[in-house]
Amino acid sequence: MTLHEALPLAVLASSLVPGLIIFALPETWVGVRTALNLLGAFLKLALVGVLLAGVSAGQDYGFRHEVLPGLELVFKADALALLYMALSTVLWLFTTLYAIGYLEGSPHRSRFFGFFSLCVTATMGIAMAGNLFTFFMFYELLTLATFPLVVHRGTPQAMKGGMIYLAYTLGGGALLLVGIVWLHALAGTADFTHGGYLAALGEAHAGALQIAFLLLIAGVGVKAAIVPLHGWLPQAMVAPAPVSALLHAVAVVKAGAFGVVRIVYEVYGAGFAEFLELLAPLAVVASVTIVWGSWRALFQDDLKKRLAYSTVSQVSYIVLGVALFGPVGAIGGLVHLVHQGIMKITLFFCAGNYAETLGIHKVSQMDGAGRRMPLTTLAFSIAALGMMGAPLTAGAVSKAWLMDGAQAAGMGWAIWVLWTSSLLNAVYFLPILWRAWRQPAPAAWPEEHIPAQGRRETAWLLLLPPLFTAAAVLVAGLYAGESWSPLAWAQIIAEREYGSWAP
Amino acid sequence: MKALPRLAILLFLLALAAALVRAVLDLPPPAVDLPAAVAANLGKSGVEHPVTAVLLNFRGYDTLLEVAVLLIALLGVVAVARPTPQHQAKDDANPVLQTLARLLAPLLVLAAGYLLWAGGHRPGGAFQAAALLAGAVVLLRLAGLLPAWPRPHWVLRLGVVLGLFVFLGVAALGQGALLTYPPELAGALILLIEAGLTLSLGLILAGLFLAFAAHREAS
Amino acid sequence: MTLVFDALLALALLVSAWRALAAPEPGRAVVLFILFGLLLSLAWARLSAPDIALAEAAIGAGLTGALLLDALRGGRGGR
Amino acid sequence: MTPGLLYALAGVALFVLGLGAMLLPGPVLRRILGFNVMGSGAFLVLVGLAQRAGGVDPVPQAMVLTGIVVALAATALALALARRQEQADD
Amino acid sequence: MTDPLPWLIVLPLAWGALAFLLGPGRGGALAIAGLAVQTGLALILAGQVLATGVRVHPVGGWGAPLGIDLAVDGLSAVMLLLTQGVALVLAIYARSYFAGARPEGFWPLLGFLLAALNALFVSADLFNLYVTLELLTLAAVGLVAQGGGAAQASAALRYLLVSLAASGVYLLGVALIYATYGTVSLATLAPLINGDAPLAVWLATGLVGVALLAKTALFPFHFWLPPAHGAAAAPVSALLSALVVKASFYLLLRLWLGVFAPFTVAAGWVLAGLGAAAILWGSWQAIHARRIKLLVAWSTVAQLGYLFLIFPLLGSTALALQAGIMQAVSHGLAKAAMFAAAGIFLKATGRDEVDSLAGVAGRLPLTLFAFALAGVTLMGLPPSGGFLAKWLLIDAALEARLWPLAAVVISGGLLAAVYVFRVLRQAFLLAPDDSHFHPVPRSMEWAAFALAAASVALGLRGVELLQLLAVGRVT
Repeated sequence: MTLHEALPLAVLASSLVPGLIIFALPETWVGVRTALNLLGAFLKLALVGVLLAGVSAGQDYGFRHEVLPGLELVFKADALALLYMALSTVLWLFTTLYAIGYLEGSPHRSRFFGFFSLCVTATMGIAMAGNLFTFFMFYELLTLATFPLVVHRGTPQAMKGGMIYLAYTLGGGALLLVGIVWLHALAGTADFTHGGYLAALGEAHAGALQIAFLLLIAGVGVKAAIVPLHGWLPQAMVAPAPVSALLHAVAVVKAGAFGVVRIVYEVYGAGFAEFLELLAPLAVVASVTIVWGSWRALFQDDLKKRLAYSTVSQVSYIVLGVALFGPVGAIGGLVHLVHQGIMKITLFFCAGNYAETLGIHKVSQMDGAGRRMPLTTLAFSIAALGMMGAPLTAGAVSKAWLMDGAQAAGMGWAIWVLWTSSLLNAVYFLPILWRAWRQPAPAAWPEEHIPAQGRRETAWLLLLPPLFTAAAVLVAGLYAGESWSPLAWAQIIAEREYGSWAP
Repeated sequence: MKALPRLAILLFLLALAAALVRAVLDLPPPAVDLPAAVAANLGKSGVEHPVTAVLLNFRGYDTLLEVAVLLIALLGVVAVARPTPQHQAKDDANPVLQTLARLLAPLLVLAAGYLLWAGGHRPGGAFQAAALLAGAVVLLRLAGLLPAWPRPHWVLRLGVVLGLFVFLGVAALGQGALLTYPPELAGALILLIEAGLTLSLGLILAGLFLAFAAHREAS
Repeated sequence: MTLVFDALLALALLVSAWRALAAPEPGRAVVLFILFGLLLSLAWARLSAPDIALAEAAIGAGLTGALLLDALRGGRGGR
Repeated sequence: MTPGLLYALAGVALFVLGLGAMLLPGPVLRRILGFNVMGSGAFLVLVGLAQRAGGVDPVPQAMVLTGIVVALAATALALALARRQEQADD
Repeated sequence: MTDPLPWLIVLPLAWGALAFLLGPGRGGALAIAGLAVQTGLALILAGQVLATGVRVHPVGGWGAPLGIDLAVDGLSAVMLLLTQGVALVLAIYARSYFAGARPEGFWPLLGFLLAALNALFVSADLFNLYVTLELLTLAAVGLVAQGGGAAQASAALRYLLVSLAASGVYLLGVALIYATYGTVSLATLAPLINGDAPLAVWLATGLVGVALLAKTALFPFHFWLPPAHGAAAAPVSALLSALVVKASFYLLLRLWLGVFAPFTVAAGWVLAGLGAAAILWGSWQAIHARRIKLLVAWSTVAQLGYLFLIFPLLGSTALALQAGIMQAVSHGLAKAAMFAAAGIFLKATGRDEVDSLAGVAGRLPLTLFAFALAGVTLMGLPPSGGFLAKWLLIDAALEARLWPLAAVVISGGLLAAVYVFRVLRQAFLLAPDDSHFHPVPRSMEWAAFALAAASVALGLRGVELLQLLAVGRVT
């Protein structure tokens, strides 16, 4: 096995192996567990760094293993995969740190961190999957690995949320499976390829391919929380904050969105999908989701629920970008895959801090929180502004490219969708900031767990991750032009998906 | 059970019977003439009686498995027989039956011996002999001259499996395929197997009865 | 002529089996079944299968009958 | 009409009879007897048809010998189980 | 006798009889040793089959039709491997399970059960198959009756009566075949049987087919299975669900593809329909079962249904057979693991209601993990043998444009998820304070886990299995 084959496996192992060991660890071995977690996280970071360097130098990394005659498990770390892997790896590191602080002293932590690592392994598998069969394997593994995290608290409503989550995701998985096997029956096994591999079938199977597309998109749409398949997301809010952060920014919804990207670009091929008239409907569905999610967010007093509906809306920016035929929209969507991740994880870290420190769960309890927890609230504000697409933030970059993409694709109406969404974002985020900064603090907080000590408004492990990610939001916005920015990377990908293009 | 399903079953049975009768009445002559093959190879089988030849040589493998079937049945019966103190059931038997049994049992054993020996060249053989042997034991049991054995003693167990061991030994240790007898020894080996089977099957058949009878004493 | 005898024997087989299965009272059923077994061994003899005839008489009718009878007694004493 | 064929037909009748006794609801004893009758019927068909043209066929005869012993074993087990079923656990 | 093939039958008979000689409850170590050797033999045999193709062993050196032939092709070899492997692990499990309980005849009966299974998988003679079926039935019934409770007895009796009726029907079928062709050797029959055979042969096909369906407990013949598998001791239930019902399925498949091929075309749809009904009805019952072992038993009824969905497809594509065997093997492993896990829960909590599992996640994580992995296979989620089976099955169905079959497979998987997660959910709940757990030997937990892990690992590498399966069929 050459190095180029070993590296992708090493990336998987770097979280799988620690996870399995952690399962076996006694509850009390906090030190060992933490060491293993961080070791895995940093190791993965290093490996992904190597891969990034290699791929930008034009190297290919991949691994194949035959499961059945003519049915292969294929991994390839290409540019698109690495976009997602880099995001997950970085955010996994921060989330791990955050979770260590968040869960301090709570029961069943071995189980939690074990499944946590499995969850990230599944994400890496999804990113590196080289064909639909492999993608499906890790897609379902992700479902199974996240369920115990969602029901971690073991309370009745946690169970209820978990069961609803399962019903949606397993149902979606079933649809996806039918679609995949159908394509397999039509086109045989084929790897993901730039420009897709179905065009060869041509018009003869147009009808079948359209239905298959519907099945596939419905399958991944459940995790991407595309309306009307989004019902599980607000329910899954019962999970602990780090899990919500992971679900919303990195793992589950992103897996769905990433699936849409692979299916449109590397299974059907953007051109062939356009030819089959599949992109316009997809754009419409995405737009509906964007507006609907924002609209519902307005009426949520529960902070995490409001953020959840905001996720529903924001993830479909990615889908919309993919559906806007042409490289410009593609860049907008791909870059938002990263930007939405860092912004949303920041928001969830902060929501977790409010809950853990002051017992604040509702928007109506936010009065004066900014005075009590300035740093957390600062991070929250940056991320929120980013969500609105305020200048200088990452959000602004995504939105700009998406709007140009809509223009280029001749879908002017999509621009209005984006404006409406921004407006609604402002309407449901600004009041929070107003309450936090301008309103006087109440006499007593709902339940203050962690008393303030001088400059330290809460535990360091809870405070640092959101500050880092918030900084990232600004950096990604300010230095979008640089060669190392997510934007630049997204451009490389779009270039490969659409062949050469002129700005 | 309602009348309708019952009627359905009856109709089904009638239809089946009709179909079977029709099938039985127009049969072509069989394509393979197995009796001829048996006759042709009888010389090499080591016995003169064709049925015995089939039973213990040509299709001896069936017989081997069948011994195991009987052993299983015994195990099953013993398993459900509740443990009981092994007391004599003499008292409740009547004297006439006892004298009868005392007279008849030896005769049955003799007859069994004869059948066993006869099996080689004319009707008779291990099964029939074993049945007579079992008959003798059962008779003694009914007469209350034997105890029930819900938990067979180890000597008894040895007797029960001896036949199977002999059969397995001959089957496995021969040259070539399973159950191939050296031609010159075939007759002797078959007689050996039959002797073992007679003893073991006799004990098993009796055991089915005795272990079983233990139920009554249990309750 | 022999065929007539065979026919009668076959008929007797059917009747005894039928009565044994239809008998409402267990003891009666068992006795009829033993009779059936004996008739059957006769039939085997008629089919020039003396080995089976012997086995049927000893096992089919004899031992099975004994088992059934004992089961009846036990069944009664069993409760 | 040879004796073989005659007894084969009788065997068919016995088989159906026994099958009926096993399918239709009834006491366990009847089902056990039914199984024996059914088996005897199948045996008669096996040997009877094999000898339908007259003559003797030792192969099915040997098979039936095997079958009779198996049937006895099954009957004994069934009776033991039926007995055990009647007794309440103590 | 150097050929490993007959030893697979002689060995278990020998150690079974020896265990009987040793007396009640003895012979566990002997059984495990014997099974270890058998597993080795089965591997050697599989190697020979892969290398040199179909192996035929003429018992007594006579050869068919006068004598009885044993024959091993890919299909038989796969079943032999599955049987020895599962039985070996379950024997290790049972040794701890019965520790101190003195199971009357478990070890001898286990030996004879294995002899029966192996003999059935290699037999190429219709009457000899009848004997092996009887051997199998009586051994299985005897095992169910172990422990001798009235409940086991009545479950065993019902099982026995159904099987005996089926055996009688099968025997009549054999009689008709012998009457028509004068032989019962499959190899001799194959060229003789063709479409314009007399009525007797059609009847024989029907009789044999129905008999085997009843023994495989295909809906609507399933009624005997849940009580029997639910009442027996855990290791016994595992053996029955994993192996015994597969044996009659294997035989049906073999005859269907072989001698009876000319008559079976139309019936494929009936079997598929019944299979679909079994999947839906069995899952439904499993979802509503109160006792955990009954839940697992009903799941067996459902999972057996998948095996019959392949019959309409067998003619058109090779995928169908692969799907069926993949399902048979992975279900065998997974169901054995599930019953083993259920037995551990029983021993630990002392109760067998699903509701009494609260807190198990904390106390028996390894066993629960085994149960979950087995569940993954039953749900057909990747990576697992069950998933590959489902993939192959859907693929075959779509190739043949048979959408309903694909729909049934998918919905069956989702229903399985409902009853599997019903257990897992319960296990993740916090334990009530009054609950007390008895310690359970680790060997049992690891045995359950090994079986479950195997059923999942199969999903990562099925190539060799299918290669072996592809080795030419004897008919």
